[in-house]
Amino acid sequence: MDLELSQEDLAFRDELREVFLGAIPEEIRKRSALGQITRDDIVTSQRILNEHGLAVPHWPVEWGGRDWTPTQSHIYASELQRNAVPQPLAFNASMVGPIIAEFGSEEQKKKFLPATANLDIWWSQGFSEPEAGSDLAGLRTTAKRDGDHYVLNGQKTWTTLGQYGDWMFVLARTNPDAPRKQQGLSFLLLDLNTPGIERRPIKLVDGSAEVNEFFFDNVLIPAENLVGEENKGWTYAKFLLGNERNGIAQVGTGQRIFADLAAAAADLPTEDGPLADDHEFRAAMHTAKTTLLALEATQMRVTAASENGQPSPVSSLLKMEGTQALQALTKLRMRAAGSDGMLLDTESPVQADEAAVVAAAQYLNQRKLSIFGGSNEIQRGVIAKTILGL
Amino acid sequence: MDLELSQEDLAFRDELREVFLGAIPEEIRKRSALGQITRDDIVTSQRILNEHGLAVPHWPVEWGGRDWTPTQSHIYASELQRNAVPQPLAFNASMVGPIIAEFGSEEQKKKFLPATANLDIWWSQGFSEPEAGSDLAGLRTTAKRDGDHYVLNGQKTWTTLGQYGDWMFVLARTNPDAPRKQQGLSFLLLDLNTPGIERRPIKLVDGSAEVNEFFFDNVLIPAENLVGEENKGWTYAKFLLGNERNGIAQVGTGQRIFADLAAAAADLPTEDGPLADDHEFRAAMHTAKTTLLALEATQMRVTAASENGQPSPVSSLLKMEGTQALQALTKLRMRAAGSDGMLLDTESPVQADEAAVVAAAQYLNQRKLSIFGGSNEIQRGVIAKTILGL
Amino acid sequence: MNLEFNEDQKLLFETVDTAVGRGYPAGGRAAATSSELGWNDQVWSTLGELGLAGLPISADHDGAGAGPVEVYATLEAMGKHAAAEPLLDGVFLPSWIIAELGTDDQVKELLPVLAGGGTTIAVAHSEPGRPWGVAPTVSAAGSALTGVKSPVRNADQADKFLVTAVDENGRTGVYLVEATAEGITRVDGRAADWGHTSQVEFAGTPAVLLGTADSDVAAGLRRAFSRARVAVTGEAIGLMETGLAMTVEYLKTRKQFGVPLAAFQALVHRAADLYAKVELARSLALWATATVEAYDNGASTVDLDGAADDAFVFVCDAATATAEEIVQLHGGIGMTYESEVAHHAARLIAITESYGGVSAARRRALASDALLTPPSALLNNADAVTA
Amino acid sequence: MNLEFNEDQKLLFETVDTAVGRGYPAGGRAAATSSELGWNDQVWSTLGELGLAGLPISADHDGAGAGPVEVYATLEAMGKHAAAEPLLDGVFLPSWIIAELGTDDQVKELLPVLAGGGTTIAVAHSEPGRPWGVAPTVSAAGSALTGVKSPVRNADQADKFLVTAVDENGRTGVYLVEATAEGITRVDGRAADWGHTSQVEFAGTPAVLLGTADSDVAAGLRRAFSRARVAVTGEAIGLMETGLAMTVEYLKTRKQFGVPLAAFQALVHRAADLYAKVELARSLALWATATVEAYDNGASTVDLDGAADDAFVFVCDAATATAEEIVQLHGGIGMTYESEVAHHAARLIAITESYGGVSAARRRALASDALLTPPSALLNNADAVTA
Repeated sequence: MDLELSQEDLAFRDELREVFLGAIPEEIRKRSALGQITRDDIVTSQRILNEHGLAVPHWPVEWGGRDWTPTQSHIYASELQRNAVPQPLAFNASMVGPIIAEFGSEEQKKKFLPATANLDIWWSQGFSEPEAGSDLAGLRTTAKRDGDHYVLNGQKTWTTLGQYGDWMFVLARTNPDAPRKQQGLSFLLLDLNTPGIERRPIKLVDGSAEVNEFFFDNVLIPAENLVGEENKGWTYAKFLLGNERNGIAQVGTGQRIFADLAAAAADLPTEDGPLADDHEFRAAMHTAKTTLLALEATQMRVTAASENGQPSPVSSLLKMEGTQALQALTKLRMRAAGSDGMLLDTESPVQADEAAVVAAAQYLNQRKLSIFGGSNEIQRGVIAKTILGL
Repeated sequence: MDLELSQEDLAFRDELREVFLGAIPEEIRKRSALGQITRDDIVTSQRILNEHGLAVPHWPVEWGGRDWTPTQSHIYASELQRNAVPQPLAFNASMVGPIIAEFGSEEQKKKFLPATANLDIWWSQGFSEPEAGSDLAGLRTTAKRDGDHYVLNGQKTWTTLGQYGDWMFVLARTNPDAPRKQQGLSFLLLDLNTPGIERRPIKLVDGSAEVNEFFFDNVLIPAENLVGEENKGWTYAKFLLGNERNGIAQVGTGQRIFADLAAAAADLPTEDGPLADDHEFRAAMHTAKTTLLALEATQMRVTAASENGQPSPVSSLLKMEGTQALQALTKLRMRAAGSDGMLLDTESPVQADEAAVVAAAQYLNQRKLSIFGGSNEIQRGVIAKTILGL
Repeated sequence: MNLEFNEDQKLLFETVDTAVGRGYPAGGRAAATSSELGWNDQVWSTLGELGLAGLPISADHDGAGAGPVEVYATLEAMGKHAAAEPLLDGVFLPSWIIAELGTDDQVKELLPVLAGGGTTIAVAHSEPGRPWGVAPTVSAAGSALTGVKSPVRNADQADKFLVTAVDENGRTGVYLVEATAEGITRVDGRAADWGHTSQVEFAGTPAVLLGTADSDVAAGLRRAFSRARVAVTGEAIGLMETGLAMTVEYLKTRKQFGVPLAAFQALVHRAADLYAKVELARSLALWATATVEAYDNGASTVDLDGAADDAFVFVCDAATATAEEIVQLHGGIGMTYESEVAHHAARLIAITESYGGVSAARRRALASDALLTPPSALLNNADAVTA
Repeated sequence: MNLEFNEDQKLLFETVDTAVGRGYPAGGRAAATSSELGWNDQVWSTLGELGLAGLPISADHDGAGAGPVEVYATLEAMGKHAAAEPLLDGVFLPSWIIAELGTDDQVKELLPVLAGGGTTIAVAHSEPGRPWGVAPTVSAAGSALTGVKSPVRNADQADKFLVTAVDENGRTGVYLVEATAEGITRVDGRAADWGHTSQVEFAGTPAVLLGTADSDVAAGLRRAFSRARVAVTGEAIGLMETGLAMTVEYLKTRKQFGVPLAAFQALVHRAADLYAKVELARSLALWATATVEAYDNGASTVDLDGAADDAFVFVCDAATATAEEIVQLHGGIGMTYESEVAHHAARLIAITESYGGVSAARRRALASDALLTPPSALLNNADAVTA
């Protein structure tokens, strides 16, 4: 066993930090830490990373990938999170990019991959539907082949940051008669400027407007925008699931929130002295600390398994437990902020500390962590089935 | 609303206390509080109670009942628990007694009820079977009518205190061809001195030997010992379920444990002073305290509903939540005892405090609370179905 | 020994339930809080017509002279609909503070106006980055206030403010300020539950001391806030009950994998646990309400502030768990501004940070000498005998 | 960056697993603890033959000179079978104390004997009603001990005792006592996990001070017990893993209402949560083990005692939850002395009260200045940069 990064890995980490802290503007990282990042922040950050070869390191080398070791990938994810660098847009870097690189045609690769890496195209995800959330394969949006086009009809929802989307990758039913619902789905690329598309923001109760729904009324998709084979879309979508395990537990994010909160607690007063001396707070921080240590150690075990070319079953718990640890921290942050979290959306700035002002809304917003991207209930089912054989 | 007992109820309570504290020997109550009660303690205690008309107050008046108001019944259960008086044997007082009184023949009543009230007969419960625990109606023990007798074959288990049993009330299958498994069961009274019975103690992991299993090999039960009608046994067994709600949450027991623990904590040392000043302990005690208050208030609501002649749906949560509160207190007691709970069953007395010595074993023993008598999983199902309509 | 509503209290609950329910169909809270007022004008008028503004104000001052049970019943009914009308914060709470601390003249002048309905007084005690239980930083020099209060709920509609401040001698007092007085700068925003909320800054603002310089301000404020903590548990119970009911309904109707969610036992058992949690919380809220009533009836052994802290902590813990669980069991839908359950969750969370918040209440409860006294819900049955 | 066993460590684990498993079929722990010895003689001999008694003892003293990872691997394998052999309490722990505090002569005399197997030394530190972290009440007047120690595990079989006591100058020391020395009264019983345990009373019992009067006894004991706390997490992980596996198997095979328990999603989801809990605990136990290894390799920044407390608390909390859940999911069967899972639960609970117990460990962790330092599992990657 070894609790140190090697000299090579340390040097690798320091190179990353040089870009993350030197090239990414500080105000972007600050807004990111407060959960107040803008579209332009994401674009700026990703283009800087891309310029340094750090936007899509896990893609094939010919399209910008770096062929890193699992340890290097782990360090990369961790350092992005710790330093509050906006992560390369997941829909581009972790989802549609790898799928096009793996299953797309040469034309598609050339047309889309460089623009996707540089966020010249902002991709949105067209998977979930109102009646097909946890049960994704139950989706109803149809894409009927008609000559050189597919005709898209239906509805997608929970499209995170869809308001900025230039293109969407859509999972749609091309064969409604397939014997199993997982069959008969295709993976299509849709220019969101095509006529027949209606886009509506969904406001969340914390006040954010980051998710959207899309309505399709006879929208024409050129047949050349089919990825891979028709009716094989489920296979490609599932390819994503096992694809990206690094950073899934967001341990680096947890470490950053812990550090911010610990620093703030020295100055936050209670009736009996600084919050840092409050027993309930200290007990909760101890639970958070040991949980983060356990998650990081779990991530190390998963990484080691990857080095050995084996998937680790443990990885499936990282999403669930990592999510819960982050939610516990946002709750702690809310409690630390107290009533200062109960005045926001003001026209002018207020006297209360900025991190406190957003704390309660952030807490509400982060309830999504255990719902989106495979709810914790789905994760429990996966663990029970694939690991425990139940 | 009113948070006081009326003068009448106070006088009633004080009368009870006179018997509980004056007539029941102190050493019996002390052993009871330590979970170290003997068979003789139970018999002695019940006979004293019976002598004072306090063993079977909820039976019909002609058989020793007192026709109390729900409030009086509530006070009775609460005072028994608070004062660590061994409760009248539930199998006698709360189970077979009420069933015979309600459904038995005159001969059965005369023969059994006075002896049952006075614990001259020690009854055991013959319901659960190895393959029929939570699924009681799935029981397989058969009682085949043969002339003037039923011939009993099969097995019963989890028979609490069955080692002392003189008689057993048995639920057995008299009609194996009934269309539903709940049909075809009969309620029979079995003299445990009948030939063909084998009785085996089941030792529990805490060291107690309070449960037993019984094997029946062509055991003859006189037909006159059938209670009510043949094949109606399920109805009678179910009659028990709604019959006894007073004291089900064991709030009085919880109050007593809380009081003992609070008193002990003043003297129990930690590295940093008395346990009573320890923050983790105080936080856990606060949770216990507010939960006990909430349970007692819930019990008051159920009692009020009974006064109005209505069943309260809330009663179904008392078993589950009361159980969990008691288990939390036994865990706290174990933590307070620390390593002193790790030396027991010694030949000679040891220096450690008696309550501490038994604390860890008691904790293990009390895990049964959420399993026996309808597990908490069963309770959740009942709440979901009967209250929430799920 | 009784924790039930009497017939009049039941009728009161039903009346408020009906009146508020009419103004709060689906989406009602979102509509109310996004309006200019911050609440539903129609409902507010109806509540006024029903005389509810004067509910706990004594009959001598044109109120109904009702007790804490009536307050609880009213707030539970409002909570059921996640109603936003400022009955507690804008009327009841200031009326309690005025009754505790005001001079006879002030009481006679102010309470009838509050009881008449149509006016609200915003209580401005919280300060940015400042614990609830310490002296304010707002200063009262002569009769002029200077400093910042935040958050102040419904400050934008209030006719007056009750402001805690420290005078030249270091004494904390409560000061009455007209909303139109000079030197007031308001920064308006919203709470996490979308209720209108502001930062209010005073710069030499004219103010009048409530009561006299020798009032026991600390004890009076503590009692008034204890009443508010108990009262708001009623609102929380109403919110939790409806939140649970909506969740149960969702489990019955929403399908995934071709079957209703109610077919998934893991979810059903969690709903059962949630039901148990809500009912226990209701029991403790009712008990605390009865405790306040006993206090008002002169019961000498009652620890009003302790009971309020105990109930507030227990109910807030249940409220947090309920808010999280009703959202989680709804999935993404439960996160949206359009959904009812999300507003119930947000309001429940805001309640947990009201009146100093649950963490401070727990600190007080754990520091209390009474913590290790064995619990007894009944006042005259507290002597638990141990073997 | 690596928390994996190397090939030798894997082999060690498998060897111990096989050797112990052979002696521990179903009912193995009950049989072993109810025997005269208190453990399985055959397994004990095998472990001795494999040289495991000397595992962490340096090669200079006839041991294997292995590190904490080997200790962890051995104990996890023993935990898998709920084995009762006193490798940790009767050999490893005394060897660490002797290595920390003994004079060169004592070390040379005692460690080879321990490494040879076949002998055990019982560590007698706990006293009735006395916190772990305060000075003992047993007195050492001259070289004679007087006072009571309890509980002392496997005292009935020990050849020697290591006893903490306070001398005439108020200095705490560790004293070596022969089990056959005069003035010893033993009251034998059992722990909640059925391991043999005794109260040991000394009355003017001859004893020899371990080390010299100026040894830093407090620090030496703290380190030795920290090693024990980390080592026992290995046993706990083994117990939890098997407890979970038995529970999963039970859910698959046991039928109620005509279907296997695995058809009830509420139970299945709880098993999944339990799995996650066990794996997180395993990760932290492995991390603490690696931390001890780094300490032994001279890493200057390592907080050995802090890491031991953190891991012990986390693993004990998981152990308690696991013990409760594996019993509950088994129902009545899980309560019986005959069932495997009950013994796993009982042993897990006993572990949580070992070496001062989880409550005291949590108190130390919460009082630590390091508590609010941001966590980093990697020693040279701790500087979390904040925006």
